[in-house]
Amino acid sequence: MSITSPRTISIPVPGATLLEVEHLTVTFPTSAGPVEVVQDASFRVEAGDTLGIVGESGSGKSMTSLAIMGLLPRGGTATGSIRLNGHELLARSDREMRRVRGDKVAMVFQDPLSSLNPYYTVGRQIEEAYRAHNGGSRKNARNVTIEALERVRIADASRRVDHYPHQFSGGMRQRIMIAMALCLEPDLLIADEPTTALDVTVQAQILELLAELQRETGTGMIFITHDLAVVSQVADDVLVMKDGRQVERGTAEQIFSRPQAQYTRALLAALPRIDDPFDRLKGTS
Amino acid sequence: SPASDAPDSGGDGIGGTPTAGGTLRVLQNADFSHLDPAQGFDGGVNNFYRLIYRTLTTQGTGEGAEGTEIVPDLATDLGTHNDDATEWTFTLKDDIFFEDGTPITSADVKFGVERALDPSISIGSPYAKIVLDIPEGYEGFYSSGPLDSIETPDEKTIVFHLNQPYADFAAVVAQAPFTPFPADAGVTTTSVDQQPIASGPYRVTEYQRGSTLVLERNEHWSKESDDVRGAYPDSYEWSFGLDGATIDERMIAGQGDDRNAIAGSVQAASIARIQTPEIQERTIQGLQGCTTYMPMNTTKPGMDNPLVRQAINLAVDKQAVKDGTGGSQLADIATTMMPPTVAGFTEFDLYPSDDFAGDPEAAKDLLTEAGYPDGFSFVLDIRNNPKMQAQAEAIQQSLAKAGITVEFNLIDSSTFYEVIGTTSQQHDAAITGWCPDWASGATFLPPIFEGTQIYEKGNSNVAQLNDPAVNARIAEIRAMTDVDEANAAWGELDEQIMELAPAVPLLFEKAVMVVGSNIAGAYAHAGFSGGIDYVSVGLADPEK
Amino acid sequence: MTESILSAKHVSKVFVTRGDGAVFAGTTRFTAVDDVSFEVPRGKTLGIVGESGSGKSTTARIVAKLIDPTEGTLEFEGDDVTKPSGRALAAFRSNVQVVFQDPFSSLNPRHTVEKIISAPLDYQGITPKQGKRALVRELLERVGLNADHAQRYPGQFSGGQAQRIGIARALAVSPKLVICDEAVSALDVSVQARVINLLNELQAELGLSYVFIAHDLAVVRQIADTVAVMSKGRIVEQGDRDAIFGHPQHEYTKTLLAAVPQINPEWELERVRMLAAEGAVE
Amino acid sequence: MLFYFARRILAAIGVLLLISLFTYAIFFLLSPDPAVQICGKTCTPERIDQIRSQLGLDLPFWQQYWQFLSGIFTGRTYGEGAAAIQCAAPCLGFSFQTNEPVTDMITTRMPVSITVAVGAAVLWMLAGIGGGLLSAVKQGTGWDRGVMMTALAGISLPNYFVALLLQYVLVVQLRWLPFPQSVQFAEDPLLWFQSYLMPWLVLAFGYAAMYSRIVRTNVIDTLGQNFMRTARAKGLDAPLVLRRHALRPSLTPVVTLFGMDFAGLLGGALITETVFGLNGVGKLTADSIAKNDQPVIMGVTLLAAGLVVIANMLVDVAYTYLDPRVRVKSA
Amino acid sequence: MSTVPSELAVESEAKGALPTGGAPTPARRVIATLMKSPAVVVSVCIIVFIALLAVCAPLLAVITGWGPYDFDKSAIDSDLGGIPIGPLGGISAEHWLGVEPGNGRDILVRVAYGAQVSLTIALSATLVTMTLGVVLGMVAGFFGGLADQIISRVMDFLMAFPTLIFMIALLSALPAGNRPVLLVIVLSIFGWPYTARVIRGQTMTLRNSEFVEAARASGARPMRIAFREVLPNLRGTIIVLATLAVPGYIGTEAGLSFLGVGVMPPTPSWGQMISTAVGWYAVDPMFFLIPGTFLFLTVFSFTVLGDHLRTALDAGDAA
Ligand SMILES: Nc1ncnc2c1ncn2[C@@H]1O[C@H](COP(=O)(O)OP(=O)(O)OP(=O)(O)O)[C@@H](O)[C@H]1O
Ligand SMILES: Nc1ncnc2c1ncn2[C@@H]1O[C@H](COP(=O)(O)OP(=O)(O)OP(=O)(O)O)[C@@H](O)[C@H]1O
Ligand SMILES: [Mg+2]
Ligand SMILES: [Mg+2]
Repeated sequence: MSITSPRTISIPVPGATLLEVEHLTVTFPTSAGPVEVVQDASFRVEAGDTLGIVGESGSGKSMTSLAIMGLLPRGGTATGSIRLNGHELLARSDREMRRVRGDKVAMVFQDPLSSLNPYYTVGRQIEEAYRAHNGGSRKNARNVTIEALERVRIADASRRVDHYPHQFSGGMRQRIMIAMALCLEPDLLIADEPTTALDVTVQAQILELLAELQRETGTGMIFITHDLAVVSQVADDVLVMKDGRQVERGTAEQIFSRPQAQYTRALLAALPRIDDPFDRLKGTS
Repeated sequence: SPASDAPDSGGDGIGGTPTAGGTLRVLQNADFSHLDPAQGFDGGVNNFYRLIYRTLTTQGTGEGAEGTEIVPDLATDLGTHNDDATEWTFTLKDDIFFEDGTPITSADVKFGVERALDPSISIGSPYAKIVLDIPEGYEGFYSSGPLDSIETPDEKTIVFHLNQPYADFAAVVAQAPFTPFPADAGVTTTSVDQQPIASGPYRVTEYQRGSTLVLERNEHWSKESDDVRGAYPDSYEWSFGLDGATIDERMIAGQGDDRNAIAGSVQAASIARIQTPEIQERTIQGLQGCTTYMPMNTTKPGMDNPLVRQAINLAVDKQAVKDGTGGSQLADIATTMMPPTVAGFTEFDLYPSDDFAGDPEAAKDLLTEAGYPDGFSFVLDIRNNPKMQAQAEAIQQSLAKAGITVEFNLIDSSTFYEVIGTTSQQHDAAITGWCPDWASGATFLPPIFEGTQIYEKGNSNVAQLNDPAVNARIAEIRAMTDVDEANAAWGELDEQIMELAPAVPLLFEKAVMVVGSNIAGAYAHAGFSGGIDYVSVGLADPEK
Repeated sequence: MTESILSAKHVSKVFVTRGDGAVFAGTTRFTAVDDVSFEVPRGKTLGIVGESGSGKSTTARIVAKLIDPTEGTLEFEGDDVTKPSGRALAAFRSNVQVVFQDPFSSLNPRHTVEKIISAPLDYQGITPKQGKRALVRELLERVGLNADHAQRYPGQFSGGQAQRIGIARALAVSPKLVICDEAVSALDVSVQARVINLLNELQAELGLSYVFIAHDLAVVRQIADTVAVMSKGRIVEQGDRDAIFGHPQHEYTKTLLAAVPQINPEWELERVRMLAAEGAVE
Repeated sequence: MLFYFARRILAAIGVLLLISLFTYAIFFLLSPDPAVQICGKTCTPERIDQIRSQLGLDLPFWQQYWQFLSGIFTGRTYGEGAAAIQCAAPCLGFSFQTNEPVTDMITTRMPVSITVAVGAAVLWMLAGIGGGLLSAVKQGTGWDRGVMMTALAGISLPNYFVALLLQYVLVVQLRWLPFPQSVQFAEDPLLWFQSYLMPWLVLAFGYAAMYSRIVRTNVIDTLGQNFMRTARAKGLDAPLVLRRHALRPSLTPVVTLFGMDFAGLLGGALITETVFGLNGVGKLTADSIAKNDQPVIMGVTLLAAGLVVIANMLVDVAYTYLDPRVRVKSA
Repeated sequence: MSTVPSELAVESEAKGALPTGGAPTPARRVIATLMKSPAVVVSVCIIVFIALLAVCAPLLAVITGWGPYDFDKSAIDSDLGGIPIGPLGGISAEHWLGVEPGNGRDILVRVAYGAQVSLTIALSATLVTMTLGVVLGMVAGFFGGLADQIISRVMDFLMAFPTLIFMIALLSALPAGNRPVLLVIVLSIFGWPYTARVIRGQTMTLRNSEFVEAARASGARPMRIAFREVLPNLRGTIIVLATLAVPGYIGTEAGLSFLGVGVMPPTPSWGQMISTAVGWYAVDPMFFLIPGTFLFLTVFSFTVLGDHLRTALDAGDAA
């Protein structure tokens, strides 16, 4: 089975609600009492659509996505409701979540170097993920892997599969993480700052790749970044976060053309601009 | 009297006469120093040599004086000598063989002595070097060839020419360096230490230094030719390198093969554990036949004053020293230099105190008289071993009461004798011991108090006593050809020397041994530092 | 005023790396900076842009005299400082200061802010007229921080505040040239803007010159007067800011500029209008 | 890679040479005159001089050191003529106290030390890794605290103390075990096992304590790594995640330690062998030190150093296979 | 020209006051954290108790009426090999922890004086190794190059050495002299590389950190960078290493004394007491257990403290 052949059974109906998050709160116990790093976040992702989450560093973007995966760091607890295709995820045990992870939801983690096991070749790590859900022979898995690597523009993929993570550059590692998620063909893909380590040129290619994937498989996507410009290009809906709170939510157009929250406006205003050094808003402030 | 404290453990030793056969096991802490009789020179190894070697004469068997008596072995008698005792003739018995079956001849005895004179190995008993008439520069058989002063007119006769009259020569030929070796069997200086050639009832079949030593019967030894050795077991097996406390525990437990085992003296710590009737039945005791004493370096300032030395003699709490050594079961208090096992022993106590606890007041008075009203201090050389440290600490404590400060100079066990035997390195005093090479004052007092025997290195007159009167008296006694007269004279000399107080006699230490329940014929041999006589011991029932 | 305060001529840097202390390990040579020449006009800002690994930091470190160039010469105010004497180096240090990329890692976490800011004075044996303490307070206020924070430790500040402490330290010895190596890259867009603002103010006030390094083209566009574009150790294009951004000549500069993601200009316009309308209402 | 090995070996030889030189120099300067020791109780100064010249002890330091070194490769002869003593290569010296070549003394004792070391190593690796893993996976529970307390005790209790305590309880009081004896396996397998059991336990206790702490830290560290999160995100089984992704990174650093420790033990478990009266290299060392048998002390010191150096080398090489990051760097 | 929107300025200023609270002097906080753990409290109590015991040893001698070297013949049975009279090794009102067999010296007083010796040696050795290790480790890590090569090779060499064997051989070959000083020297010679190695590694990381670069750019000379910029950042490491070194040296000292090459009698030290007790372990186990227990408790407490300190400091640094 080739990666490009879509699995018809799992193609979600475009526009159907894939993920529904309501009143999500993530709490960590600290020496100074429990801290809510995500407070009362609610949003939904439709099949084939992309939700962009923006916000400053530490605003709880990663924690929100980890809560969906059921992979919060030790001590973290999530309350509220997370429904995938209508099924509640928060109530599930780790064992049950295991069937969701990788199969239904895949994630591209923020820090690509540390997210790959340095002791195994990248090929092995991707194969492992593929075979955990699709079974099949190692040979087939390997072919799928090479194909996925080629799709993320890793040159000489058939040779590179046998290399170890540290032998790749930061940008390549990030692409390897994306390749791993791609070959899983999930219903929902969560990409946590997947392009931060990339050159602007490669970034553009990857963004195109993700869009293509969505078109083909109808995958829903959560795209986390702090780069407003990037989010404006990929997202259908945008969620703005600050200090764990959800500041504003809306379609991309709404957020960028008619921002309501002070914070969103300030953020947009502070954006350095390549096209015009003399900020057009100067007069207004 | 302190010496008579020695308990009597019955005539023929424990468990009656052994039955021939079986394997006797020996648990031992340290390996034997040398299997080469030219090199080994201590009670333990001399005891062992009798199992594999024979000499012209040897010590007897039995407790007390019976054991230290010199009796014929390879020779038919104790030798005959010319008028001034400078020429001694011995005749060999018949039926005496080496382990390969070749008969032992007078030439083999001669070769044995010549070999032992090689400087590279002559570190054992020194008497051959001292009394034989050896030309200047003679360096043993390998370097200098045969020695003219030993003649072998025929295969059975051997004649020794001495450089001085020596009434006790029969005891000298009992010393290990007089062991015969086949002159033409490729024996070298070092070969014997690895692979001995047996002349006694056993031969070495397995030897791993520091671990095990196995003896099996020497088929060519004939019981008829030997009046001394019982040689009951078929084999002996030594285990070396065992911790002292472990040996004691094993002997006390006496399980399994340990029923057929013997070992050396128990440690002080184990004394309390062997008081049960069951173990007491398996316990034997005997004096080691040595004296533990503290020589004082009479050449050091302060110590050169006899009053100071006498004060120290008065102040030492010998009871505390005894306790530190393991109490009454392991030591008797010494007031004389010569131990009671030496012929001519005379008892006296020139520096008495209540319960031997020392008399600090009297000592203080003497010190004041000597010009040290504010006390005195000296450095004591001691050996890095727990027993000696305990003794030294007891001395330190008791002298402190008399205002005498003792500082220790702790010397590693291995170099202790080297240091105190080097006149330039020794300090004011030391704790050491001396054992006679045979039961005569001749091998006791001169080596440790004769002024002419002070050497720069390898010195045993640690007190460095060089008293003209003592020196003269030693020379006189030595010239006596009547052994009994000489013995009595040594006893008197002991008292004469102690008046000068060159040393503090501390203890006559004892050996206390627990043997396995199947052991028979074990007794403490006074000639071998109180060790169990190996040639008389055996198993009660070899089948067990 | 086009007189240049600093000029670099044909500067190259070759790194020779050896395998871990090995006896026979071969060495590899890597040219990080290759024949680079540029000038920094007095009172102006030279921006250096380029992808990661293109040699920007190495150039900065050469210019700050933290490493020696393999080839080429450096002139500061007309004096050759390629191989300065001890005294000349000390003088150079008091005229040229560096603001580092990561605000926290460039501040010793075990030192108080006061100690950090006054360190260059101590190191150079300078005693300010008004006293060290007063100078530190003055500098803190100048960079917009509370002067009472002098006894705090870097860990007690936010990234933007910490970066300003770094700037205050650079200003302590009254330098003429400040080298900013990715001085704002680690900061949030909002804080970034504030720091840039501060740098601009200081330039206007004190006539400082900057070498401003960044990989973010937009940031450079905001602050630089002239821009140099680096790629693979070389300067592929340099010139006036507007010329570079408006009419890039070199292929590399063009792809770089083209790939920068941008927000839909329609939306932008709409927003500007909306905000303007709101402002009118207020 | 070949270069790498060659370099490693050269460096190891260099360290060994240095150690031998250092050891030799120390003993040369500090030890009592062996000639005096050989000479014995009744000795004359002339005799000492004679022994000195015979054994080459009167030669300058470098010459003596050179003789010693070359002896290791070519063997050497002490003295001359009939009294000459042969010491075959590899000659680590000759003990004049026991009249035996040091090499022979060591080789006859080596089997005991190997038995002690191997048995202890098996035990401590099992206990150390098992304990550490258990503790890490059950972090914060009673299991964790129990294991870590035991480990702390193991670190804090001097091994001679444990050894004696064990002997007192198991042998003297309870009589569960006999006193250890140097028997060979073939002679009496049960007694062999009983004799070595206590030494194994004593050594293993100390090392397992250390290893379990290290393993625990490593595993916890690894579990917190982002790649563990990735592995879970793939939907892998929990045991598989642990086995495949956590174990190898956690245990690889232990290899370094193990090499050193095991080599150190092969060079003789000084205290344990002494307490239990096992005639291994450690006991030989202790005895030789007590007797100040200088050539033997030097021999075992060199042997022990050599083993550690070789182990280090092997560990380094093994590391290049175990950790891909190191492997590629050195290639 | 201003590009700073005022709202943002206000907001971030307000929250930027004390965002992390990660002050580098968390001493009080570290202590507070530590004191929450009962294990640490117990350990500290034990250490304080042992230290008091050591300091008050002479006082104890006065109270009990027994000096460390005083024999008490009445407390032992000369006819039974000098074994203490009475149960549990002669524990009585007269001798609270019993007496030594063979001479009747008071064990409590000797344990107290032994604590003095053991602690003094361990603390001195720690001080020396820490100083040596920190200075040499810093020089190697900071200056690199030849200095690093030399120091690293010396460290490799010393660490490849069979330390215990060599220490024993060295100590037994050396003249007795002042044993405690000798012990400190020998322990230090072989001990410093373990400190230096860690310090070197950390220094190498710190050397490449930007604040060191910043100091260089500010005109600091290498020595000042090393001592003013780098050293303060090693503080936590040094404290932890020191806390863990103390029990190590106490143990080693005891081991060497046990093997008969440590402190010389009659001076008491724990290892030496245990060594003497070895022969008596079956007859008078208390003689062996008491100093052994003191040794164990001390080492245990220091290790627990060091462990927790490390965790607390790690957490402090991470905050
Ligand atoms: N294990 C934890 N315990 C307590 N607080 C935590 C823990 N992990 C993260 N946090 C806190 O949760 C908040 C949100 O973190 P998160 O990683 O979601 O931020 P983010 O928006 O992804 O930021 P970035 O853009 O830097 O990745 C932060 O303030 C962080 O300090
Ligand atoms: N000390 C060094 N030894 C060897 N190579 C070095 C050294 N320092 C830098 N390099 C190399 O020189 C090249 C240029 O590095 P530099 O730090 O100048 O890049 P940069 O443009 O600042 O990149 P970035 O934007 O990622 O900071 C890089 O490939 C780097 O690996
Ligand atoms: Mg994040
Ligand atoms: Mg850079």
